[in-house]
Amino acid sequence: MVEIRFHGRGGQGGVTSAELTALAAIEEGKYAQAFPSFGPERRGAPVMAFVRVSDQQIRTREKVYSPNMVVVLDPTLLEIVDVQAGVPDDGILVVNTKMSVDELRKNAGLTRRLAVVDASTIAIETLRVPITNTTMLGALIKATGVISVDALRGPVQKRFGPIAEKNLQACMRAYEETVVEG
Amino acid sequence: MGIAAEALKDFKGFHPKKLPEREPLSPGHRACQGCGEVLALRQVMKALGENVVVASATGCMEIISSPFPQTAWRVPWIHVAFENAAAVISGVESAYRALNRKGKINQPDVVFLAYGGDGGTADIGLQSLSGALERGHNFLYVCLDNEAYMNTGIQRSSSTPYGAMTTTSPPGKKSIGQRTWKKNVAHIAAAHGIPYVATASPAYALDLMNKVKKAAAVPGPAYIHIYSPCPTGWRHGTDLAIEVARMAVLTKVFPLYEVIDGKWILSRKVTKPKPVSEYLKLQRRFRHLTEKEIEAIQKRVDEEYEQLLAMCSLGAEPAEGEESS
Amino acid sequence: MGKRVGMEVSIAAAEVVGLCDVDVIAAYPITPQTHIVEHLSELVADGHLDAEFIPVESEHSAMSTCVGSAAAGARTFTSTSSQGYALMAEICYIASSMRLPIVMAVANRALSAPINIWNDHADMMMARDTGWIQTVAENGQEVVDLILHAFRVAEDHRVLLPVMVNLDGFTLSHMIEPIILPDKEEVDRYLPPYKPKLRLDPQNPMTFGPVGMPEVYTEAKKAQDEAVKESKAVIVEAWQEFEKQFGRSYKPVETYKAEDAETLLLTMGSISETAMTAVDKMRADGQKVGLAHLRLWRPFPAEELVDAVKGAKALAVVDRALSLSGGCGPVCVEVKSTLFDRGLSPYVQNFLAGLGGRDVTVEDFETMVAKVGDGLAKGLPMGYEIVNARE
Amino acid sequence: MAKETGIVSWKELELGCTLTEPGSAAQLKTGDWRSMRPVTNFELCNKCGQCYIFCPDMVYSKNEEGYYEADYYYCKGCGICARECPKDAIQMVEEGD
Repeated sequence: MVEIRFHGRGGQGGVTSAELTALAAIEEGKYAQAFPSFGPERRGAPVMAFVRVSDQQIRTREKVYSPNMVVVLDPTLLEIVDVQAGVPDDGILVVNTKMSVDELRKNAGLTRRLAVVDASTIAIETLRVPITNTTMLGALIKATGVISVDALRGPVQKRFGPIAEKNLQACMRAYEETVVEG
Repeated sequence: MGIAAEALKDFKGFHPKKLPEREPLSPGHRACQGCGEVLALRQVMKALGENVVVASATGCMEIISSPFPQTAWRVPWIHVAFENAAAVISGVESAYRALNRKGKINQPDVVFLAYGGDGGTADIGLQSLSGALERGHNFLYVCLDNEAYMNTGIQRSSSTPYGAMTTTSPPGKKSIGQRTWKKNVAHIAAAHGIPYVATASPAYALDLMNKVKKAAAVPGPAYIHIYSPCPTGWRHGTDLAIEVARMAVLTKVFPLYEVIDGKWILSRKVTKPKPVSEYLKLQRRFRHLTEKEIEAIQKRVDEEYEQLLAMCSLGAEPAEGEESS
Repeated sequence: MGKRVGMEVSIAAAEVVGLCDVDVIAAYPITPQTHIVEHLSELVADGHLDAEFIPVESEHSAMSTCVGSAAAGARTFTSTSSQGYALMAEICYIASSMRLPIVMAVANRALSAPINIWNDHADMMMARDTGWIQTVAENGQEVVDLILHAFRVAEDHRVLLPVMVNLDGFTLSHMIEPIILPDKEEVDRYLPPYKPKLRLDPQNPMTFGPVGMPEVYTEAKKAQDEAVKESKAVIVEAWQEFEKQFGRSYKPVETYKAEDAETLLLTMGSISETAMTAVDKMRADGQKVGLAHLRLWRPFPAEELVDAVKGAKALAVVDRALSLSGGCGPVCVEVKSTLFDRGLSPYVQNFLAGLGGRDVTVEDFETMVAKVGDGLAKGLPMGYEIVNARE
Repeated sequence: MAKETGIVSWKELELGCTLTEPGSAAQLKTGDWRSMRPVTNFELCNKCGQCYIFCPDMVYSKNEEGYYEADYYYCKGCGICARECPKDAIQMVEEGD
């Protein structure tokens, strides 16, 4: 079983990222859970969302304490949130940033394996809004392979309707541009 | 033309000599001797007939009509609790709407009545009533106002008139009895913009029955506030309910009017009103009042009646030359 | 056969209600129940569900409206949580006493104060003595299955009682997970059309809710108590039918690795799944630990409970609501009473856990089992503790 | 008699204590509450029906000649009819007289 934690700001689509990931995994025949961090936070506040994916039925309702994968949707969160909290040594952080892996490691003091992509630029160029949820799913897929782009297609279609194609484009472009540490 | 006016354009009232014989509320009920409330309810039910479902709030009319194993109801009737008759009838009406639409029943003409006393209407049930009026259910709500919690032993409500003695507004060295003015629920109902609101009195039985018939004919919510003398709680003779109810109208204490599609219409204009003291002196609940307090009540009654007249005149065409430029 | 899809559990709950040909829904929004009624209002707005959706002005009116609707012979649904339940509680007693087959989903949430929107079982415990049948879901699939089951049980003429389907707020209600929604034909096969036994009908007038004086109140309550007790057979029968048709099995008390267990955890609701993981872990360490979990809370399945726990030396009973200063939490009261009546006296410790959304972890269950083992070995007095309350 | 008195076994209760016989309260003899009885002098009566429409206990009904007759089985003796009769045709007299 893998556990994923998404960091975003309220209204940026972190919860949607988590939901789409779980829906894609279920589409692939796997078991999955997605849930938000059930808080009173409103638009703009740092929020988290969680996903579990497994080949077997998932029999736990614990919170996610030690995510194998962390996705950071907003680079400004790095200064205010410990995005690495609980992540085991072999875990990976997938970060929306204009920095390279080396710069990010140095500037943000991160010690786990990293994957970086300038998702904000991709989102603005492709979707005309700085909402990086589907874009960052491309990065997550590239970095971890936890789900496939094909499985994501259906849930994205259902969620975004007329703008689904653009979201998938952003996702694909992020997949191409994400740099994953070896 | 508003929806109420449209529904009432061919309205025919009851003929005073040919009132329906039906008594959907049967004799054998256990109301007090000379109860003005059960009389009002009897008149309501005579007007409505048998194709009706009734929801009752807790109160005298519930207790006296339904102690197991006998019921005074010849029509389907439900009592659930004190504060929710309007919500209960919302459910009944909605169920009928859904079941008729879905072809599960074929009973499109059933009338829905909810009633409560002043406590169940003006106090604890006001929220539920407001919700049901606002949602636009097709029902009639009748408040049988006997101006205190009679069922529990004559405690004051927000509908108890100024100065009245009740068991929780006793007159004493530091109190004249009820210290607040009566809440006007008919006005509150009218403020919901529902198609039909009226006040009625069992002393004017034909007027009452015609208003009930109109309320049932109007689509959407209707509200009738009925003045319901209580010889036990008001401390008057068991033969005086009608006399007191009539005097309430003749002294302008309880004016009769309708609000049809938001248009206020006086049912009967009191041109030579009797002094309020004539009304008060019939009831021992007011006997402790001094001249000064009676004057204050008279003043208030006059003011409220003037306000009502002003509201009724609003519906009239503006006189020539009064139009502002 | 329904298709396996990922969806939020609340949406799935609303979808299955929609499949059940409900006639009237009356509801008031309260977190974390909101998504259920939002989606139902969408189904009605879009014409997918032919029902009256009544957006009432309070939970008290929600249940009052449901009572009116059910008494008029309509299939009726509502949903609430926590404070909302508290407000409607008065009418819940009446719904059950009037024998009205209303179905209500409760997204379980803690009661104020302090105000807390998160999950525990305070609301369903407040409903304990109302005479409602109460079933408890542990995952999203069970929410769907139990709602369908609830309509069938409630409307069975041998039962005619309201049914509350409990699902943990957020932990289940806001979870996206795989769900198999039945298709309409399957639902229709399992759930016959509602035929009310008594109904508010001018063609056959009856008086609902008369005054019950001392001469009859006792008999009325006796009849109601018998009805609630008797409902268990129909509940079980409806689950057996469900298994035949859908292949998923439900029992009043379910067990996990309990056959030879010396220590049993006893849970209710979604933490049961976490408890299974804890049992697996402890079994891997060679401990003889198992789990009994309650699927049915009312009527209380006493015989089934005894069958499930009679071989165990020690029980760790987890409650998710308090009975302040009582001997233990409400589930444990029932467990102890049931065992005492039958001369059984295992070592029982009660753990008040997961209050107001506090997580209950695998490690917590391991600690409980260790404490019970320790208490049994040392002969420590039985009692309760509020788990993880910081000193 | 069990049905009239309500002294029944719990097994005999209708679902939710629902009462299925409409208007069964009409069996109750509320006339027992009365200490005064209304007596109508039909010679004074103008058949206006005030006694009928103002009676809280549904006591009066029209006979073949159009006069309103009291059913003492229900009459509680409140006296409204006597007070409201415009012709003073109704007198309240003590029971037993």
